[in-house]
Amino acid sequence: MVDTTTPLNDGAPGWIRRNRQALAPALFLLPGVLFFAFYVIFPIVQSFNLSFYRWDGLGEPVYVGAENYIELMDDRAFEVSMWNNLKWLLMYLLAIPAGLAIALFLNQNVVGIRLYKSLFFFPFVISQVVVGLVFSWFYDPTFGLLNQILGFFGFGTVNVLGDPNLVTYGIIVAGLWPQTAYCMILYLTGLNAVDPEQVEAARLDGAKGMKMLWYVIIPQLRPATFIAFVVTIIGALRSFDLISIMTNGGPFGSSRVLSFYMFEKALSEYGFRMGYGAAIAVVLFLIMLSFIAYFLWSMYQEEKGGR
Amino acid sequence: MFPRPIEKSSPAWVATYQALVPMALVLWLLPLIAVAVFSIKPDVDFTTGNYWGWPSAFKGFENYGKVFFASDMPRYLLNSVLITVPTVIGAVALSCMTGFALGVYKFRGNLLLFFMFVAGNFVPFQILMVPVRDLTLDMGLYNTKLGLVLFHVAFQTGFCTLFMRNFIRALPFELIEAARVEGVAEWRIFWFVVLPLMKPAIAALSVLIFTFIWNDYFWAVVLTQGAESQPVTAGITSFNAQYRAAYHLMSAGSIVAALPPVAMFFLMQRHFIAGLTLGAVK
Amino acid sequence: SELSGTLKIFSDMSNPAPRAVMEKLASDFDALHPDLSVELTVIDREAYKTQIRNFLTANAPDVANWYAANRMRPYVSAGLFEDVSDLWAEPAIADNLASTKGAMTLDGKQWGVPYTYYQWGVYYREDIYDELGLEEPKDWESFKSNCQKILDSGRKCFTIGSKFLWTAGGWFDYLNMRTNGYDFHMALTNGDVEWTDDRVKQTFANWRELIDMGAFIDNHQSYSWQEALPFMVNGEAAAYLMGNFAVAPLREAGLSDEQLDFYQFPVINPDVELAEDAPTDTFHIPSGAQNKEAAREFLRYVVSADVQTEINAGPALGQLPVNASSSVDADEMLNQGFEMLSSNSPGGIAQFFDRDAPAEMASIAMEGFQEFMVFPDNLEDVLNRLEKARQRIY
Amino acid sequence: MTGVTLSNAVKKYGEVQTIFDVNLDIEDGEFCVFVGPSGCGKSTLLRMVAGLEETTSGKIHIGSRDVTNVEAAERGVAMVFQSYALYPHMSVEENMGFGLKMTGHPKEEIKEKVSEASRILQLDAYLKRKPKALSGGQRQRVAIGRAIVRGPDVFLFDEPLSNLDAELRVDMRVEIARLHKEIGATMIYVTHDQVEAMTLADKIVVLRAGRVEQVGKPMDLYNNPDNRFVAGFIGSPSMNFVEGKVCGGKVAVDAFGGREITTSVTLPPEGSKVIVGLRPQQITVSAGGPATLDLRERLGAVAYDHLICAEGSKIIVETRGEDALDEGASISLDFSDDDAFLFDAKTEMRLR
Amino acid sequence: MTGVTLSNAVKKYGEVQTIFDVNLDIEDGEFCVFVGPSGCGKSTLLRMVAGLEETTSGKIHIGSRDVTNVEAAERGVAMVFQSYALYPHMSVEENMGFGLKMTGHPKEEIKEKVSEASRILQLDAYLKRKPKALSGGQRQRVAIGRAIVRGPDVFLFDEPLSNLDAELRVDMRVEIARLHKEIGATMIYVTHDQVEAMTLADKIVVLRAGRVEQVGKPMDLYNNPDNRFVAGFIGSPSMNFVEGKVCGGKVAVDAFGGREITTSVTLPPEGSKVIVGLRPQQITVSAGGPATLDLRERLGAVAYDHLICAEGSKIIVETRGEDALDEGASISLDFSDDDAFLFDAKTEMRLR
Ligand SMILES: Nc1ncnc2c1ncn2[C@@H]1O[C@H](COP(=O)(O)OP(=O)(O)OP(=O)(O)O)[C@@H](O)[C@H]1O
Ligand SMILES: Nc1ncnc2c1ncn2[C@@H]1O[C@H](COP(=O)(O)OP(=O)(O)OP(=O)(O)O)[C@@H](O)[C@H]1O
Ligand SMILES: [Mg+2]
Ligand SMILES: [Mg+2]
Repeated sequence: MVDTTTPLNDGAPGWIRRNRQALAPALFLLPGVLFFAFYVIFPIVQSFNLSFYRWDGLGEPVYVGAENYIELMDDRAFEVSMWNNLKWLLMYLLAIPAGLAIALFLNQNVVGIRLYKSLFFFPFVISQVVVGLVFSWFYDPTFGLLNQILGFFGFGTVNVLGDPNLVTYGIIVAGLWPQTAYCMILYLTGLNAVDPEQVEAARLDGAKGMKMLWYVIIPQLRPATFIAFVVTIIGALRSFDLISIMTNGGPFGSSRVLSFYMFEKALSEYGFRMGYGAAIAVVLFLIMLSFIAYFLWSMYQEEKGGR
Repeated sequence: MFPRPIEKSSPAWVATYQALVPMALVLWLLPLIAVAVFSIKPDVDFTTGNYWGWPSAFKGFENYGKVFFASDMPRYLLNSVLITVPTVIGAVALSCMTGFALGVYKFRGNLLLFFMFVAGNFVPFQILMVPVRDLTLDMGLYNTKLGLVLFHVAFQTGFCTLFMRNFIRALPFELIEAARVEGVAEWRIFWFVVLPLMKPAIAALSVLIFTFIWNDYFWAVVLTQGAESQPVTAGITSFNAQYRAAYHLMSAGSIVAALPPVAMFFLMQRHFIAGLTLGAVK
Repeated sequence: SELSGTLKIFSDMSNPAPRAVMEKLASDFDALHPDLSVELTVIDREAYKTQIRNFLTANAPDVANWYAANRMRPYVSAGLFEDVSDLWAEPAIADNLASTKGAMTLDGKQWGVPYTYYQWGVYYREDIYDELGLEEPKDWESFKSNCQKILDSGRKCFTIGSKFLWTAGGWFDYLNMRTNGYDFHMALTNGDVEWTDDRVKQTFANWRELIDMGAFIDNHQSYSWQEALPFMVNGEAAAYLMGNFAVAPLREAGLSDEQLDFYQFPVINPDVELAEDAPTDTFHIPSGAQNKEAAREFLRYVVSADVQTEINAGPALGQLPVNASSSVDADEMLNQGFEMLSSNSPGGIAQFFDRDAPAEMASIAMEGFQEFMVFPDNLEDVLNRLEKARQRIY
Repeated sequence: MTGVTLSNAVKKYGEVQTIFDVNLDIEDGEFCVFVGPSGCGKSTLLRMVAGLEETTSGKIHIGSRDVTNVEAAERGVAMVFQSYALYPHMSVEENMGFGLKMTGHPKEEIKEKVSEASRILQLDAYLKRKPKALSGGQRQRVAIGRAIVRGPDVFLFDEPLSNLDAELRVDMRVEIARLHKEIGATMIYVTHDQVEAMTLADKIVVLRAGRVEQVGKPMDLYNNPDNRFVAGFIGSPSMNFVEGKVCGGKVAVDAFGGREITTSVTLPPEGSKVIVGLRPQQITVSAGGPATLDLRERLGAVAYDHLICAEGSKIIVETRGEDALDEGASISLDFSDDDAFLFDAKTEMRLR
Repeated sequence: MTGVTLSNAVKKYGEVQTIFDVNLDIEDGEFCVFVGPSGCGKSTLLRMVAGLEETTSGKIHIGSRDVTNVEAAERGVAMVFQSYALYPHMSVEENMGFGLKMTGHPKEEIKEKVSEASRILQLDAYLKRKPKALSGGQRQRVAIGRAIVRGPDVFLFDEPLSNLDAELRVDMRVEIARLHKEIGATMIYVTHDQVEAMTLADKIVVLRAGRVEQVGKPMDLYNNPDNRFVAGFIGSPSMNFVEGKVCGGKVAVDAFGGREITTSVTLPPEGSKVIVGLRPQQITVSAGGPATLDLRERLGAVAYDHLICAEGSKIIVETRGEDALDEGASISLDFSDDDAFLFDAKTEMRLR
């Protein structure tokens, strides 16, 4: 559509006139693309580059080849972070069924249900900093509600955030709270779009309850599930705030994930190994890339059919 | 339509449901309610170990007073507003344009550009941390609200473009063709035809971006420092560092920090859901 | 000439009491110089540690807080701190601050001035000791036997909050300096000794005795040092190995002077001389400062005898003045501390683990300490890790 | 016996009543069509039979079973929806077999029944496709197949053809008629298209605003409508209505230049207004006269002449063959008195 | 002169060619209808005239102006879309005036033109409403109004009535015909409904698979189709086709029991196959014979008899009046030889 036949008379205004359709998108895109390229694309390239240097952020960077990556290979903290990221990825997905469950629960028409839906969405609106704070109180080994409840039932106390085996799960649960709310709202909007005639048809077909859900509703919620999946994966890989607030990576580094570890390495009090941090970021990016590729691929499949 | 509409069930079940929903809500929001209660407790409740019980006295005014008048909280809040509002405006404006261009025009590389935005948006933003920090430093925008705003605008443009472009795609293309046949210039089509139709998407995005930016902590820590430019998320952590173990004050501070996005969400709730339906869960 | 313009100060004195001191300092200085306006930015102490790098390179204030010794090396090497040897040449400073000059010296030059330092030691609940009939311990055995009695009474011996790691560094420092001495501490932090060295292991073995007794409160890895205070306030723990800055919040939380007392960390290995941790907090002039003249004047002001007396007084910082002509507040703790540092620390005075060791080593090591405190059985693994890091870092 | 009987069926949405006391007997094997203008309650009534809407009061029987409070799935009915309501994520085969699968039939049996239905509907070539890859007509057939497979006692159709284009609609109409012949089950069919109603029905139920206006065989309704509404609704193009006045035992029609209609029906009192209905096919036109030929729509074999009468009323006349009357020509029209339908002007009831 | 001329117009989407060398002359003031089955390229062709699709090769003239590479905005055409494409956020008035406003016309003038258009279309009462608050027919009228207001040389309609229900469609059809009479502008109208094509067109263009099959006046196409496709497409119900064989200068038709058709057209060689076309109206049936009456669809005045001939071919016959033939009865059919259309079996071209 862009390349039209060459015009005969080459007057400038005429040219603009004739190519308005081609120029218009360029002009509309220009500011956005420039901004994005400058602040996102270019830095990604830079990060890749930086991961081959040793640099403390103050002096001159020194090229060290793949040294950073080699060091990553037997960095125990890195390994722990990777495993934790994996835990995040898997556990965080629980937000999807949980969100669906709540959405189904709330998908009714009773007085005030709109308000309820909004209130259920609340955790998502609140800063993770606050969420982290709240949950660290909840987990507090001495006065935390969790232990009070456990105590009430006669169990001993658990120090969720102090136990290297539990800490990651503890933080993930805190993260699941807002994420579930997010998935819930996605599913609520998805449920709005469910074709009522199909539900009725299925009802006539004798599908009920779980069968209806599984065979008819969930397939129709595919778009919502897809978005929920994407945002959840991204959320899981980006997890930073909660860890920073709740444990600061501890105890002794057992709740670190890659994103936190790279922050620690690159910018925190005892860090400033920019190149090493960049190398961690690159690894994280490569992991994410597989999801991005999947996402783009499925989008491409859809687009092929479109206009 | 699913599950079966409750009004078709027996009245007893309807009543049960109506009772169940608020109960579930209380359970769901328990952590928040706890914070709210914390924030009006007197400090003696914490020294005497009355963490989860009924407040022994109402000290809401004192606690919130302290947050507002004896700390940098108001300043942080103002910073947050000054960071969030321009970001929302900037990101939404940019993405309306990019979304329009990508959604309406056919040209070579359209999908490629679009995918660039999408991919960039899903990038773990930590990978940007070091270079962006350096960029910001080099431009002399370190520790300025502007530096934060510029970056947020750029980064959020990815997500917003995805959202806007899909939304515009879902609009009937005939509207644009009709306008073209009527002799309307492209930018006028954008302004008079497409923009008004994007209102729900703009509203939804604004709320979403507002919450994202308001709650951003990572970049606040990376790109700013100190009360003169840090937003409230960073503010609350330093506030908390100051009042560590003063749970009532921390709670009050948290509530204050959480309030604006909550208010924003409530104000725009109707549009938010509508826009989300169209944009994200097409 | 009269000072003019603005003086930008970045400070990490974010706890309530120090914050008040800093604010007063700024406003007093401001009042002193009518044409000069002082702008103070107080940043959260933990956050400050990461942010200093950014503002030193980008957005330098005229005066900034930091710490002495190795902790300032990266900025000195990068040329981010102004050489203030000229100030140290002035008699007012040269004479009165001689004792801290070493801590401020790197590569033969001075890079800032101290404004306070404080002793570390064991702060304890005198009333509990009295109740159990305990004495301040002088040696390792009585230290442990006291502890046992405390434990028997249903309390913990020590509170600690190791979430931010450095508190564990304090314990290590003391155990290590009492086991192996000050020179060993310096060698270790300078990377000259292997972490798998038997002497290091001995330190940990001593530490382990306490851990195995259950001397420390549970779940300390979840608390910051402030969050660990209530255990002592509530009498659930009897003592706290901490810097003197802990006194203010303890008092504020309701402990009276009768309830609170201090003793020097006892002897473990009689063959080594006593040495103490006494971290020095400092002011520096970033090399990118705009108003260096005013900054220098501020530094002079801060270390002047009267100001030192005032800001280190009990109700203010409650710490030790660096100026020899200042007077130490009549406070019981301060006096004891001053006494200890000036007369009972023949081995030497260390800054602190994380100030003497390079940052990266400090972070890995302190993380290891924390792990050891929770899982003493992991010691082998921890030490191997530290050794590997040592080989890489130095 | 699997007829359907509605007795005093009433439907209210909250305060709003949309179905008023409907009594209806549909025989076993009968093809019953509900017609009526949009919003008259056709779908609602059908959905009440299906069990998708609650019946506010009254009773519904299928066969001899009272199903008023029985769940949709258990009524033994199958329904074909206007939008087809095919499950987009299932293949044609799975779509058709879904009902049986849900009720726990063995795979073998499902396969058999599906292939039987697909044979009847000529869907064999498409069994593996998803609905998206089918044309409108094929989708419609799958929807019907889904109903057939379950072997229900009663088939319900809600405007099943309205999403198809004109040509396909004709084909599918014939197909449904054949299907009914072949299966012989009771069918209830909702449409607002009177051609469908006429061609398919054994029995037509004309609804208006939630009330039954008339029930009968198609040609009975055509030839013998009870009231103006039914007369106007059945027949295409629709009946022309003009005003008349009782005048000396006859009906005088102004629109036709005062022409008087002789009739044997019981007329209202002298001077009362009546409505005269005339089907477009039953009027003949000739050149010269008080009416004007406004527009002629030629469809090949027939043409529709839009006339404007002297006093302004509009009349449509169906003409055959190639008349040479030009648009704008003056015209007179004629009809046989026996063909005129007379209705009371107030009640709109047929005068008999 | 504002007719539209297409010369060798070609459209390719990438490799796929959808319009093949179309040559077409539409006179000033003519009402030209593009018909053809779905996907044949009607919309594409129309959009090429509108400038919404690029013309891959060939030329398009509007009046004497070559507009092939002129933007849609500058072609002086107005288009009415199937979906109406009304701006949902503007009132009826604003919708209609939008084009003028954007091209900088003074307010006064816009107002005048809008009120003129709204008068013609009887939209005065709705000027302040948003499209959402209008019925389908009203929306359609607004869409037309929007086109009228700009006073374009050429009106383009893309299936403007297909979203309306049958009844409204008839009304709007008449309205568009009136409008054309009143305005007199050139109009190009796309539909796949042959009734619309027949009733509205001055000139019908029958398209198949991107090629023009025949161009002509409606009744010319009906009476004199060039090929089997056109014959089958024009006329409702469609023409019946059966196979015949040339046999001694006549055409023998098996389906009709070997009946021979005498014809004056040039027949292909003896023994060749031909296709015989017969319109449903031109066949008569009587009891007894080789065919069976499979199904009778009664529409009131007419009925469609679906017959199955001896050798299996299906024939539809339109009957009038109330014949007493039952479904399933044996039947014989008859027609006049002159009414039979003959086509070559291979090329499907009309034999003349
Ligand atoms: N859920 C509802 N609540 C209130 N009124 C309703 C509801 N559903 C339908 N109605 C009303 O009931 C009446 C009958 O609706 P119904 O759908 O049965 O009409 P219909 O004859 O099928 O029309 P159509 O030909 O347009 O499908 C309408 O006036 C409609 O407004
Ligand atoms: N963007 C496109 N890319 C490729 N092929 C296309 C595109 N648009 C249309 N076509 C093809 O061009 C042909 C003609 O399409 P067009 O829309 O003109 O048909 P139509 O006659 O208007 O059909 P309908 O009656 O269904 O509207 C179709 O086969 C269609 O698949
Ligand atoms: Mg209906
Ligand atoms: Mg089309």
